[in-house]
Amino acid sequence: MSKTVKNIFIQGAISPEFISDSIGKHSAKKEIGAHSIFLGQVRADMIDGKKVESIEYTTYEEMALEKMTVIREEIFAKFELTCLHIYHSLGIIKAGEICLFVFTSSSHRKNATAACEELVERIKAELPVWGKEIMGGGEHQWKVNQ
Amino acid sequence: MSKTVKNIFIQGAISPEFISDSIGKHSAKKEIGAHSIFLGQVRADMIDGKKVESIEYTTYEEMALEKMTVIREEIFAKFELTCLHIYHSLGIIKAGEICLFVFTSSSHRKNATAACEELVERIKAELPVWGKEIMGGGEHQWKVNQ
Amino acid sequence: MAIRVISFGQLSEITGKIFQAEVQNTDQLAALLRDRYHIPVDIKYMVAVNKKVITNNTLLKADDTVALLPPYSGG
Amino acid sequence: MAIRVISFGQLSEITGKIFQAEVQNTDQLAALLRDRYHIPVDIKYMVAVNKKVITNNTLLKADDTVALLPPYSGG
Repeated sequence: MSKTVKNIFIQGAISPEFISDSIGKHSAKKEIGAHSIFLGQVRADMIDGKKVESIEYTTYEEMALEKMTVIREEIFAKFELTCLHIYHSLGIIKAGEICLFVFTSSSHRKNATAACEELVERIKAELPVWGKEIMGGGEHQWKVNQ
Repeated sequence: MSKTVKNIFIQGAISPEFISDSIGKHSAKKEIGAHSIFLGQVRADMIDGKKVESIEYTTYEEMALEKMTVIREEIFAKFELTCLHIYHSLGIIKAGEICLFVFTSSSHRKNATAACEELVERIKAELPVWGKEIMGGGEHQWKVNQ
Repeated sequence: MAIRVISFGQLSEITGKIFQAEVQNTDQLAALLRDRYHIPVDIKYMVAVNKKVITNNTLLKADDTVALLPPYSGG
Repeated sequence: MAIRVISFGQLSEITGKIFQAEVQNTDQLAALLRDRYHIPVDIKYMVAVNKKVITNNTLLKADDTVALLPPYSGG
């Protein structure tokens, strides 16, 4: 069984221009009626009086991409989608920058919206990715997903 | 009681660049952790063997903006949001172009996602906007929301 | 008394965008639309008086604006 | 038999990114992490053998790759 393993990782933050390019590429797909997009942005949380200035993301890339291939197939099987794109940042992402971009498209909105939501949940729960929250003074703590 | 009535209508299609500009403006709001975006794209449906080439949107603008102000307030009261933006096209929008842009931001994803979904439903159900589907030969039919 | 009526969507193709109607209340307006404009019975619409949708017969004043609203299809 | 172990997130700060462990199975590896690396008991982690998360004690072969995975926090 040969699966195409697509890379989802991007070194550094995801720029708004990258997102608009991705949106623009769908104008030729005229069966699409609805796009649903989720963006994760790094939050400047306060932790014990210190502000998070950035998050450094690392991954077990081989395992993450295999897992993502499975998730992608299951989502395509469950929802009627025209397409589906996922990008996750690696490296240091500053507060206010975008670190996750999940993009689903369908002829009708319910499929696009539900698929996008489920993808976000699964990415957070199932992908071997770790965020290290780096504070102003250089201290850090390991992010915990809610 | 004085309410700020914001305009949501844009003449013509919503460009990907408009969307990325809107996203980029949120990088200074460092309490945001999640953005949810819904985009409506004009579909080239086949109707009795004829292809929809564009939709012409019209509105009862005064009433729509009043209604939108109420919806906006109710959504802000119901969900913890940092901000909320809505744009709807008027005039002729070609198949493949974007006609609706709903954008919610929150510190955590559940609020952003749920608010965005509810906004889309309410916009489609409650805003006095009409779409005229224009076919290849110049014929038209009035769009019906599902 | 001439009331200003604005018509939207499919209805505007039948009545024109704006017209004056000599009516005292919204029931009389509905009758006028049926009898003079021959609006087919399968065309559903709501009536708004000064931007508020009404469900019962409503008395109209000279400066009221009445709107005829077919089912919404935005988004 | 030296098994290659890759360590991620918080655990990589304790064990280093990659190390060799003289173990026959994953239970022996867990004991090694506790005894030699003194990994605190409140640090939870999963073990993957060749990218598959295992839940029971698993025999290891020389060319296996074992990964130590603290709770995920992507997105």
